[in-house]
Amino acid sequence: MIKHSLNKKAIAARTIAIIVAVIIVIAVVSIVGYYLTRPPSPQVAGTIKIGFTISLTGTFSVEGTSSLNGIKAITKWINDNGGVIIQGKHYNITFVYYDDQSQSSNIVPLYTRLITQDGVEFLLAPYSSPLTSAAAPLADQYNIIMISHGGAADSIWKQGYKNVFGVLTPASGYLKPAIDWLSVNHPEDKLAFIYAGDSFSVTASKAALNYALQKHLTVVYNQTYPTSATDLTPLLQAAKSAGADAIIGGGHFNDGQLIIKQLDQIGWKPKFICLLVAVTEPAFYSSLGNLANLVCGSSQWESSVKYSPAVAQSLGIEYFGPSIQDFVNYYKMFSTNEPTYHSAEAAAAVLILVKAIEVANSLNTTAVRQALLSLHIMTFFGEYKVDSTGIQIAHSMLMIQWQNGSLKVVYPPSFAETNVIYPYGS
Amino acid sequence: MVDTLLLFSDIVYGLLLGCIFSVMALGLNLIWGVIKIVNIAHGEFIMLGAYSAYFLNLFFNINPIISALLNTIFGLGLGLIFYFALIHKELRNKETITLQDEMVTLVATFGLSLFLSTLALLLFSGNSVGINWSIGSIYVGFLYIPLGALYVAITSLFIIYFVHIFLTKTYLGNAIRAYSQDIIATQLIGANPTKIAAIATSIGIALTMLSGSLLTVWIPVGINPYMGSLYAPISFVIVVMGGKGKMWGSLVGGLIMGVIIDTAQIFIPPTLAYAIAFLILIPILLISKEGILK
Amino acid sequence: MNLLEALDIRKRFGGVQALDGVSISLKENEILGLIGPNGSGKTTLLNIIAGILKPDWGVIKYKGIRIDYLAPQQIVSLGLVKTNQIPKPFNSLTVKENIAIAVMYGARKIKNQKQAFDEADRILSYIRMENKSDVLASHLTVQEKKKLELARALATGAKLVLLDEVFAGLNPDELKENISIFARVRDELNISAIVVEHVMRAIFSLADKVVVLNEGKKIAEGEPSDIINEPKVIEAYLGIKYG
Amino acid sequence: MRLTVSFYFLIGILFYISITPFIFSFSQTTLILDLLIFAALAYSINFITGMTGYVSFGHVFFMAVGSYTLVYMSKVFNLYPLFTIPLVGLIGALFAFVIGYITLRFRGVYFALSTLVIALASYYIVLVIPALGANEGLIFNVRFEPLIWFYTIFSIVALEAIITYFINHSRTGYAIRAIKDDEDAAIALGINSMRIKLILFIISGTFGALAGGVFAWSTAHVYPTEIFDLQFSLQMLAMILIGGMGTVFGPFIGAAIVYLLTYYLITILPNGQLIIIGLAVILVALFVPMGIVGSLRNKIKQIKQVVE
Repeated sequence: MIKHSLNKKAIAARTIAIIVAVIIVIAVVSIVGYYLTRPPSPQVAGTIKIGFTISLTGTFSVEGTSSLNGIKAITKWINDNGGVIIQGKHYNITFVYYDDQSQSSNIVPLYTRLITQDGVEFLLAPYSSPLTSAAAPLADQYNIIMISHGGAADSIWKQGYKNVFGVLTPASGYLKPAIDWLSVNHPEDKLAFIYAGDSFSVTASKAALNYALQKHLTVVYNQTYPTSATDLTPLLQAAKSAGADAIIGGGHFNDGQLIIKQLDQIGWKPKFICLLVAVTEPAFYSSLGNLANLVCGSSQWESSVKYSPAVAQSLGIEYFGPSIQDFVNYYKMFSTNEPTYHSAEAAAAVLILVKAIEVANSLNTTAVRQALLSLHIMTFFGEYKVDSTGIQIAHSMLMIQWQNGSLKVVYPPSFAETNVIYPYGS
Repeated sequence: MVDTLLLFSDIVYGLLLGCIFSVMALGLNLIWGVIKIVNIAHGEFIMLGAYSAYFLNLFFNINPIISALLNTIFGLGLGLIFYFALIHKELRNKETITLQDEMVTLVATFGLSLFLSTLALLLFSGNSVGINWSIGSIYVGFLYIPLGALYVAITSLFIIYFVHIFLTKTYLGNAIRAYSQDIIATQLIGANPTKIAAIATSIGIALTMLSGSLLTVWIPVGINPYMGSLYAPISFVIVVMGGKGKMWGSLVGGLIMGVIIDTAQIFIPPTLAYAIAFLILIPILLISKEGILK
Repeated sequence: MNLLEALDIRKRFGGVQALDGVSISLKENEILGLIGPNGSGKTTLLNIIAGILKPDWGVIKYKGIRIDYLAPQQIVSLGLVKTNQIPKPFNSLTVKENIAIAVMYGARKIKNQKQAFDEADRILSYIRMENKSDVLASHLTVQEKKKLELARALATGAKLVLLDEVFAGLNPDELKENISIFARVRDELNISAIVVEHVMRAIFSLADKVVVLNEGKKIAEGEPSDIINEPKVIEAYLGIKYG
Repeated sequence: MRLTVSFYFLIGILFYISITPFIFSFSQTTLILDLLIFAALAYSINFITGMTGYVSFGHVFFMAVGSYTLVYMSKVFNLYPLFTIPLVGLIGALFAFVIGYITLRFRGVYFALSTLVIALASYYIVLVIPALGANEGLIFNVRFEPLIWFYTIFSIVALEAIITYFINHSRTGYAIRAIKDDEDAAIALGINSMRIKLILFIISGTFGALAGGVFAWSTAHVYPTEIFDLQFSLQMLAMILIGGMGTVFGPFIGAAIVYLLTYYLITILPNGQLIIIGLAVILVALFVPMGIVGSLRNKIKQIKQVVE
């Protein structure tokens, strides 16, 4: 009896020992495996390290993911085509990024980490104006060049930062094509401006409002809503009862959808709708379906736009980087979707940085800054030229419209594929 | 003239919205009024209800009103877990709840709110989603009323009435009301206080999740992990306004809140409308902690 | 001059007239017993005198000063303190610290901590609780908590103590001990008291004068031995417990 | 007042922190800077919530007040940010006085809810004030001076810790503990609880504003959705709960735990720290209500009793 129980105890002890041993072995193997299979340390000579945060979760996750894929695509293209040439040597581009969860409170800690611990040599700004505003001061504090690709608010370039450069048209120019089109084709339409309260949307909409007044259009309603708004019916009701024919404004992806859905709920079909940001996303059409048809938006870029070496030559400037088709092909390696303008502007930021490094022929911040200030070139994204504050002045904005499930460039006429269909709901 | 029409239509929308606010506050009120515990994670249960409605719609194409009923079942289960995991320890064998007990549960439910909203963020990502339930509108005189919102408002009123009948006409309802007055009295009428507290809590959570489902009709793309931080404070203000433990107070408070939020936006920027809706709590508390509705 | 004078005190809670024009007065070094059936307004009257509730009507003077509009902590500073029916010790502090706080605040406001703790020690020995000095108040028995409640009231240096059922729920031995402690303290410290009590033995062995309340009205006042034979009292107070 | 061992221990730790910029690398120093900002916030909420048990869900409000004051004064009057610090404290104190005067009348959950709605509402109000940059916030271009930031926030934390020590060991400290245990009983013993609470709330608001000011200074901007983020409030609360409410070392330990968790998880599992913190808060509230420092202190007391 005693022996039996001893035996039992011994078996139990042995079992435990085996289990413990297995756990230890698994742990050791996985740790060793982790270190062995880890990508080689990015500190290999002959690379240039670019750091940024991007929104892969949270409010800006749709735009952020498109941007990230754009960066991945262009980086691969650059490295496949000889990399960056400095003093005759070829350098590859590598990048370090973190998910900022669309929260501005994450920006400072993550960028500080990129700069002080990951040792990045150049920075890309995060997606969206508020996050870019939070990141921008660090560029000057640590004296590192930062290229903005998704922060369009004009205020970013009014702080006197030396090291922050934009590749995209600033917010104040976003809705200009829409106003231009209306003033030519439907000057009798009464306008309602309804837009999100973040700095980008406010700047874009206010600039458009002033421009509309300059063009002698009638504005009957003007109101902002909080970015977290979940019910816009009171504003839409008010705009409707003010007699508006056209709605201009919006903000980002979520509230753009909200406006269209709630317009339907209150049974109002304005004649013309032009919104910021949201409209260009394929998800805008897929989630709204027929309601999205004939909604206009503004875009920094579409793959159907024709920027090419020939066009560049006609303007007397240099063309740099892949053709639009090349970029789209590379983009498809990283995503099943078509590239959006967020993809293109993020990619353009890397491309412009590379060009500036090559022109400066150095990684030195001052030299690259000088190059960025003096460059005037065309890429697949369009023209690049900044003024002395670093704000973009040469790139042009497009107006686009959903027409039977496909996104068409409809304005300005020189780049348009087709004409605007008017009114909405027809 | 246009302005009166606008005001009138916003009042109508406000009342429709207010019906959902009422159900939303009802769950909080039941827990607060009966077991004297304020559930800081209230907003997160609304969020869970909304996500549950979203997924039920996505996978089984169930509309928000039907999913509200299913949510009630989930809510009863979650409510029991909630009670026994977080609340029971503080209430067990106690005849009265001291301020210290109240603070412990306040902090514990606050931890839960942080936990649930972050878990939702990691599981569902932070991107807002919504339910596409377009069943059109009806045109009444001069104003379109979305049918979805109308059905939801009617459902809400029916639920509030049902809860009222439950609390006043059934044995269990009477036991719950007895518990809210005096825990010892519950024992005198032969009921087990723990059972009563657990049932009341789980009904409260069920109502909360149900309201999350109904809310999705109003927020076509507003379902996200953070939504609780907007709707919880609104619910707190409603319960304080109507008086805790007064179920019909939630109805009146909810309707007032809906009308304030929607009509104030005619006169002031929407952001200030929300500021007013929140700050109204302070004068109410200065007047009376039992609410301003007699 | 009367130490305390409360004139025509009225208080209404919702639909209930808790106090309906009650007047009482108290001389220095006098003990007033306040009795009456449940809900007769005894505790309400104590709370109003201590400033915890505000009267709807009436004037209260302590040492000739009007106190009916003062906050409770100001009334304590003048030397009038009330004990709680259910003892409310500071549970996370020790017995000695509980008493020291009363010394440091209360009516005496002794700023020096060492002096305050010495005084607390003295009071502890007074109530014969020296051995419990460093025990957390939450670990005390009900009887000890009641003693602590009394000790804390005395430690404030008050000249008038309002005792709300400090003798209720004790067994005969404990009762005897508490009564003797209080009697001794009263003589040595020269303090006055209003004693609200169900336990008649306590009232009759301590009180110089008894006031009987019923339904918010004063129905009798006088020497304890006279009161017990008053027909009105017996009528209102059939549920009386003797001993 | 007799100084105890813990006081010399505190001074020792503070001295060590004060020389870290000379011991550690630059990037490590920036981490300690961030940690000190967390600690300053934890000490700040400790004065009211930790000491009196009045749970404030809206403490982020004071942080925002400080940030806006510092940036606004530096930008509009072109002052060197350090010189605006006294004003930042003053404005914080002023707001704390007004808000405390109203809300400290409410007990328990009512106080917690009123602080919450004030923080939420002020966010919505700031969004429509153009002078404060409305939705855009304020950006200002300041020099990069990590050492000055470090020593400013260090002085704030040191001051907070020392004030906490002296309050806890003073006569008022006993009154505060009495209020936390049973406010009515405290009042009945002649403690002017409203005055004590208000003073603590003002101290709390002042330091909250100072911490917010340095935060804005070191990040060179104040942006409304960031600075009014309720997550800050909740993390401050979590720090003192985990560390130990009302204690001298608790806020620092809590801040270090929350900060390190945040720091290590932000790149691996973003926001994962909040799940852990949420769970920790639940467990601490239910099972270790005194937090780490409080429980340790009790253990030491018990051990002492056994040994003696």
